[in-house]
Amino acid sequence: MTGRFEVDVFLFGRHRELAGAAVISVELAAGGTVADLRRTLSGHPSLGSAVEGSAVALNRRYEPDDSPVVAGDEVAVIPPVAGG
Amino acid sequence: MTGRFEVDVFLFGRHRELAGAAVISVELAAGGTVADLRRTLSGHPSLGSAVEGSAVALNRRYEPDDSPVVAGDEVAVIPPVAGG
Amino acid sequence: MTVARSPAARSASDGVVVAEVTEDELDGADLLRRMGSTSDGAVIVFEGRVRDHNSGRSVACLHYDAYREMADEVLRDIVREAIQDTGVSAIGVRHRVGSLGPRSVSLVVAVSAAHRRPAYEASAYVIEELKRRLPLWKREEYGDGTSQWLDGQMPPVGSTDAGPEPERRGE
Amino acid sequence: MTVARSPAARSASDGVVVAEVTEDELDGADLLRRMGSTSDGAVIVFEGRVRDHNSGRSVACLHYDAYREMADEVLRDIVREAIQDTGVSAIGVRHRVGSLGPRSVSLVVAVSAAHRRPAYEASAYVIEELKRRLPLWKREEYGDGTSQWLDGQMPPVGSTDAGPEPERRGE
Repeated sequence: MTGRFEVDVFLFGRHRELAGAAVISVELAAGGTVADLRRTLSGHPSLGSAVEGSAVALNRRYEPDDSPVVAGDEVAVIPPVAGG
Repeated sequence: MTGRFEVDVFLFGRHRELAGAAVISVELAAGGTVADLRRTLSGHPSLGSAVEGSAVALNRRYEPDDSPVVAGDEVAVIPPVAGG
Repeated sequence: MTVARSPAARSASDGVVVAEVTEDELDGADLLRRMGSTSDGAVIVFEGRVRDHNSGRSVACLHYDAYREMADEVLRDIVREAIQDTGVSAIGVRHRVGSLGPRSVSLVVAVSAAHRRPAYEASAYVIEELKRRLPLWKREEYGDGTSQWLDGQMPPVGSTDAGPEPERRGE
Repeated sequence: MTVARSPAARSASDGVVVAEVTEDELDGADLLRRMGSTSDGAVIVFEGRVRDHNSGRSVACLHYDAYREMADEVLRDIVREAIQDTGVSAIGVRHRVGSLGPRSVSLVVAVSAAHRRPAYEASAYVIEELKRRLPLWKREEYGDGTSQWLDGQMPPVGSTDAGPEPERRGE
């Protein structure tokens, strides 16, 4: 559980426009969690606080802040959803 | 308000089979009500008690026992309904 | 002396798309396509269909009989109440009569509305009320040639239950 | 270490007629005709349609965007929960993505069941849940060329809300 790794993070809706990208790469420390991911993203120059009011999905499941993120996970930031 | 008059009474469903007719003629006293109509029908040889558990419609509206029946009314005995 | 009779002619703009008992085959898809303006965000179509069994017995067909003249008026009253109470845009309802085999459509209720909740409410209201008030009966016919009229509900009596426009009869 | 991923292949006999996000035009009539066996007495089809105005503003079109891979799985989870909870026979749901003009169908939910009450319940459940959980967003585009993403609901987090088969991720 040492070192750092990169994950691709999918963006959608408003976030995609803010970041000007559909996917961004984020570097996490080994043993990092959803909370660590959020912290890193909140430092993003254009996304910033937009991530706070969003959910995070790992491998297509909504996950709480204490869930671990590991290399190879399918990671997505999900802004408030509006189907129908 | 004297004398007697006849009204045609429409029958449906089970009643029609019991009576073997779609319409029967009933004689009422002037000033007669739905209650009087029921009483007369309950003496019918084949309908009998089947009328008790039924509603009566006058001119296509369900009416309570104290409503008057007058000559020319469209009268129907409505067994429990089962649409759907 | 006697009067009564609910108003016969009504404009199409009151939201009553159709309200009738018919011998014709029913098709919810047809009504679904006809319902809804550009301000309606929700359309619901309910189809009641004949089942091939009931209360554990196999049913060959279902025969529906109605007091046609009154039934059309009752359906129209129910539809107008539903529109008034829920605020939906439009409703269409058709109930079939005659002999219907399994999977035949006996009832179609279609509702369009700006939003979905009133649409569901109106749809359920129309069905509940027609089961209480529509002068219509059904007889189940079985494979062995026997048949029986199904138990029904005693319709509510008196003008308060007869619709939004109670009319006292001449007294 | 990591696992997760809801089961991919499921039999057609589990009652899931269809559960997908699609770019194709939607037609509730098509699903209505496909739903229901001879033991089903009730079929309900709900169509969500694009309205030409919202919150007092005229809407030229609505653009829907989705996290497709996850959305299909979430729809399937919701449908299976609805079938399990209400006992209905079958459900089909389709949500469209892309740019839709007024009166276009954005969502179809079709349910068949032996009786009508569970059918209504399942239909409403699917819609409520997809509004809470489906990773899908909409942007309104106005006549003047401006547009905005609509406010949505924060999806529930954690496996308890994620369906009937919670799967813990590797820890």
